[in-house]
Amino acid sequence: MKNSRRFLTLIGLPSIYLFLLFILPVGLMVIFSFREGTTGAARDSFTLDHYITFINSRPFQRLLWQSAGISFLVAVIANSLAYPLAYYLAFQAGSQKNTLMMLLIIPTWTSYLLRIFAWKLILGSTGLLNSVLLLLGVIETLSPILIYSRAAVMVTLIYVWIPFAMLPIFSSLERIDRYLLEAAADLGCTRLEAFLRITLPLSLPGVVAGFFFAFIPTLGEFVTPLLVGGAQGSMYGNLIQDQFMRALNWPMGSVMSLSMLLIVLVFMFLLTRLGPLSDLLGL
Amino acid sequence: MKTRKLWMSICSLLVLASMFLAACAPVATPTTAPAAPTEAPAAAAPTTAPAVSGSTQTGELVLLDWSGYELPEFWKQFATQYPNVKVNYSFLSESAEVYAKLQSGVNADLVHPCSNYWKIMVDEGLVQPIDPAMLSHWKDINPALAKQGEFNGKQYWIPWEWGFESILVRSDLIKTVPTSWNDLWNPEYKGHIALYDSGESGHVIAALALGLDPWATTPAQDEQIKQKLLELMPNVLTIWSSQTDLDQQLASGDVWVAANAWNASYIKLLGDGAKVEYIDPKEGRAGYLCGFAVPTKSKNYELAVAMIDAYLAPDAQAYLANEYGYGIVNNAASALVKPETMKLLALDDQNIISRTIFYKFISAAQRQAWTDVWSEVKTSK
Amino acid sequence: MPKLKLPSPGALYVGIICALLYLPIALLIVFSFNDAASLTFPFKGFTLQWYQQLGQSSELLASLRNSLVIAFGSSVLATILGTMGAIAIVRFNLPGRGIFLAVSTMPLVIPYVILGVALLILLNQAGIPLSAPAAGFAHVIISIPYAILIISSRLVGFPDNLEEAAMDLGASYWEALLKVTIPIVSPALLASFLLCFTISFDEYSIASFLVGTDTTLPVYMFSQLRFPTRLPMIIAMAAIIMTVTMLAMLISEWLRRAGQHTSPTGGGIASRKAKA
Amino acid sequence: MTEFAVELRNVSKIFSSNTRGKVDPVTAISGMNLAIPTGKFFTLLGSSGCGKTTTLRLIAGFEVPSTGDVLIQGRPMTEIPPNKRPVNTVFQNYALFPHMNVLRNVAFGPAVRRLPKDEQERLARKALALVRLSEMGDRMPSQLSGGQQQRVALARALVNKPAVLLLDEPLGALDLKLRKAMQTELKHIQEQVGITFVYVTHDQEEALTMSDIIAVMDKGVIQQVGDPATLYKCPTNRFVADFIGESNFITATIVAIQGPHAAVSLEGETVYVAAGGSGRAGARGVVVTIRPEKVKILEPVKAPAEGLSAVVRDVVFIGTDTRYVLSLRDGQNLVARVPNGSDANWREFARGESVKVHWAGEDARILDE
Repeated sequence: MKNSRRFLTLIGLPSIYLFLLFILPVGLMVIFSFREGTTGAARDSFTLDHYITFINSRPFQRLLWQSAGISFLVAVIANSLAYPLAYYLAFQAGSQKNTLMMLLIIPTWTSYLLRIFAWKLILGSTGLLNSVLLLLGVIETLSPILIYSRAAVMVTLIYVWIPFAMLPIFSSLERIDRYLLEAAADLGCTRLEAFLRITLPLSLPGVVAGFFFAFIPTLGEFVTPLLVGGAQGSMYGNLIQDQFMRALNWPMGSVMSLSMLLIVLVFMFLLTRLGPLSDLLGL
Repeated sequence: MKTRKLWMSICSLLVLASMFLAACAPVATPTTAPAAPTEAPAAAAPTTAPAVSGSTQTGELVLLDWSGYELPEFWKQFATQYPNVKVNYSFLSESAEVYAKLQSGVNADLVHPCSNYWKIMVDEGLVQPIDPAMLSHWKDINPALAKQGEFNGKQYWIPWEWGFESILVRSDLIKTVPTSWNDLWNPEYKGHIALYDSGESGHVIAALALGLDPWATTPAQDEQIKQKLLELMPNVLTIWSSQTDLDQQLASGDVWVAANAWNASYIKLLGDGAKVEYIDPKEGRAGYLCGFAVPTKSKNYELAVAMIDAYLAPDAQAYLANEYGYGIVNNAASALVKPETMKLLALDDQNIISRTIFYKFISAAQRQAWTDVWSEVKTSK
Repeated sequence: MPKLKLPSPGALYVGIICALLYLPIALLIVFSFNDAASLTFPFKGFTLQWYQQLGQSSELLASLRNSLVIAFGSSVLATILGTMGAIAIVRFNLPGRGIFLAVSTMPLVIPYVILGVALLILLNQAGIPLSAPAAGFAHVIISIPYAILIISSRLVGFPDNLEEAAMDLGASYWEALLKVTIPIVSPALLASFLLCFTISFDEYSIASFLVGTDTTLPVYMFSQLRFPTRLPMIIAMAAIIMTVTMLAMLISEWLRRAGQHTSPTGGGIASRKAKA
Repeated sequence: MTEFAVELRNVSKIFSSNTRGKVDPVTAISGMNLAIPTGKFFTLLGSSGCGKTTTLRLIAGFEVPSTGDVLIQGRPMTEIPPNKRPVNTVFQNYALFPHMNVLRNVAFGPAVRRLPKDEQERLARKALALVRLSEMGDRMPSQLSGGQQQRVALARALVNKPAVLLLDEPLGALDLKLRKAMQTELKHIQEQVGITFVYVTHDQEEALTMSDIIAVMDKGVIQQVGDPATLYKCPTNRFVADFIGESNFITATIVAIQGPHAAVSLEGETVYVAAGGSGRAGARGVVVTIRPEKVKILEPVKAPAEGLSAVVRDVVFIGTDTRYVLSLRDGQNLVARVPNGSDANWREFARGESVKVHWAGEDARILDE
């Protein structure tokens, strides 16, 4: 049939691409997770040892849940902060919409690493924040506040994800028919009620996408915790990195990554209890 | 339409960016253009200069190296010897990357692992023995260091640079200056210590503080070390992974005591005018040692060895010490190193090499165990 | 006295967030002129030496160029593939749609380090040499989910019979896509391009495994962290990138404003906007 | 020129809708035969979901028949994609391209045919003039009112000079007054351009106003085809009679058939009707249909012998007419509409009054089974 031929043509190329550069490597990772020994790809025997080690390792699991919790919080806060931005852009910015959007995106073009270094300038003990507070007499000595802590990791990541979360929310808000809001007003809704009953539910797909844009990268994050997290900021991504790069235990690293994957999939599954993924994402 | 304007802005942006690039880097192809030697190599070098006559050999030499060592100053000799060979660098940011890349079959002719990583590559057949007779500078290499690259009577690895890992303090911020590794546990430093993000380093510090041989610990001692590290955590403010990061933390005053800083940090901070002191603990300083190895798969063995020889040349070694503040292996280069650098690195001390506790290669089991301890320690707070 | 116009709460909020987003960058620009290698307060004195060093660091410039090329190429390819995928899932309710959606959004879920290692092994098994294009092709994978999500959310906002209308008027299906569907989703294509560009331009983990000898900017920067003295130079580069970007935006904004005031000539079927 | 612009030969369409893996087939059209004469205003009339839009999409080529053939100007269309068919469509939602101005929307057809630029513009302007929108060429679709958008859609479809123009409830979104005006205008334009129009609507009044020929559809099957007057006067089945205009349906028994007429009886009283259909003498339970305005009400004393006795149940004054609901002896209801003040001898009846109803024999028909 004509329709299915078009569908296959459209979906074929991206599918082949995804298969070759994504499914295959992930499959390799799964194979890896069953390999023996701590180093390399050379071992060909099959073992469940790494899974057993993982299940028995309290620190791994504790940190996995902790990181999931942090990621959840970061994603929720980043989205709550991004929502008003997207709302303003979609409904109030008028002709300045595109300019403002560019303005919000451009900072992300500066290296993430450098921006985090800059955050240390702000949050460090002789940093901007402390200097201002000292000047105002709020604090008396210069000591690091907010930096080298889990809170610093969260603040930095929220800062990083705001523009990313804003984009999908903006595009789902843009899609809302303005007449719906007039209709709501006509039916006696106050502006707040109209927002809560019409705008917010209709923009939910964007919020879901924005949530994942922030949640998932945070879960795998290891650079930010290293730079601003200090002694208590380590996240699960750091442990994975350690297994790959320090212990040279690729199978164990694979097991840990797969377990993280599982968490995300469980999360997605829970979300799909609310409706199919495509509906949630507004497709 | 608005979108069209936006597209226009993107295009103009890219055009501007490329214009900027074009203006700044008319020949931004440094990897393909070997620097022409403008001066005779190492006229003052006490050793015999290698054959200066340019070979007509062509080809490509791929180095898997740390950035910073690609500067032409480090391989003048090679550039003179093989003017037609293309030298390409692939940069590392982790020691393990060398292993990871070789393991997955990456083609490289020369790699630059450190003392704790080269042995595993020998075990897995990833690197081949090197014939020291082909190195014109071999006779000047510190024998104690050279020996570290030997395995089963063959030289697999040629050490090239080393440095200390020791306690670096902001002397203006602390009252008591530490004299032993054990002093890191002093409550005075609570919340102001920086540790290097490495299970090995952590293990070594704790072992030295406990008076143990770090490379021959029993499981019971490993447990002791873990407890010791857990006790250290209240003092620890942060865990660093790059020298830039640590230098910032020290310079800003967030960190008072860096438990295992490199001497490069010391020199850099001194240069910035910071009040810092580099401690020589009574148990001795830890030290890292890095060098070159030739992958088994390399088809350019001779070129690779010639490149190692170039890196070992006295002028290259002196440049390494003078510019980066790293320890060197070629005794013949000492004359070219600035006296103040000699002093700072304690190179004038004849016993320095024997007194430094260099990292040794470790077994896979040790590596795994230490990393696991480190994971637990890191996440204990 | 002119009456002071107070900004609306919304504008105020956007202003605050913007300030927050730009504060670190402003600091970086200031510190690119600081006469000290450490990135710490207090400010030591004014210097242009980092900019001079920059001009001499051909490695850095070459890696910037590699990054721009990779980011441009991968975001174009990701946007093309993402558009195809988005049209397929939004416009056709055929079996395979759900699986495709799930698989194409999965790269969001895989930590980049792991993808990098896995791709490294794969490329070597396949005998494909490491290079900038290899990293670019890998970046397409991590960009596709963003492209699909952005483009399809725009696509559902339009009636699904616009393509039929075009075909009815004589266009073939592919012509209809090119002349109608693509133009109406073009804001989403732009958003997708920008986002993918951003992701690729700043991506380190995958690139570090795959670029081989063609270093990209993030890979170069991470490797430079070993040498604190190089940091100011990198900051100077960031300052330039930032300034150029802002300038480009200002110019295009100015062009846009200017374009609105001059009425287009030439008649024909110009897309003139009526003064409604 | 062929006699028929469009022919459907034994066309069926079965959809298999795929909702989360569950496939269930739905028959939209079954065994349809239809011939649409060239140059006529042809209307497919039916309630929503009856398959009329599917029929239109089969002609346009957006759907492929499951069985049977679609012919346009005598040529089979099975292998011909929509863009190669000599038909154009005016969509229900207009489907104007939001990113193009009015002129470029209209010029889209010529543009994809790669006509020279000035020719494109000439044709587009001509089409816009036809729908009286010459001044609007520079507007974007979003800046137009519903009626204007509708006319742009019409101009865009007409610019290609198709052999057949398909219109899918194009007036559905317009208000009543505008709809009335557009009905006249559409008919006018059709006569002016002489193109065959195939019009889909659920509004019988609209169909009667504009069409040369109407096909009434129900459940994927054509019920009756004919000109508006025939359909109104001589519906062949209950669905058509009910769907077009208002009808009374009375169940009766056929007493005798005399040529074109039949005598039917109800509770012993006899009336004459047109024989039609398959009725034969003695058949019980046949359905007789009669339009309310054809029912005559008389005082029992003035009534002729044939006729039915009834009681007035309800009287409603509706302007030009008065509407009576009458109850027959056996309890069946009958509606009558009587024009006000048309007859000097006429008198009004009151609720509860006993009356006699009758009609001219040719006005009532026995329906097919």
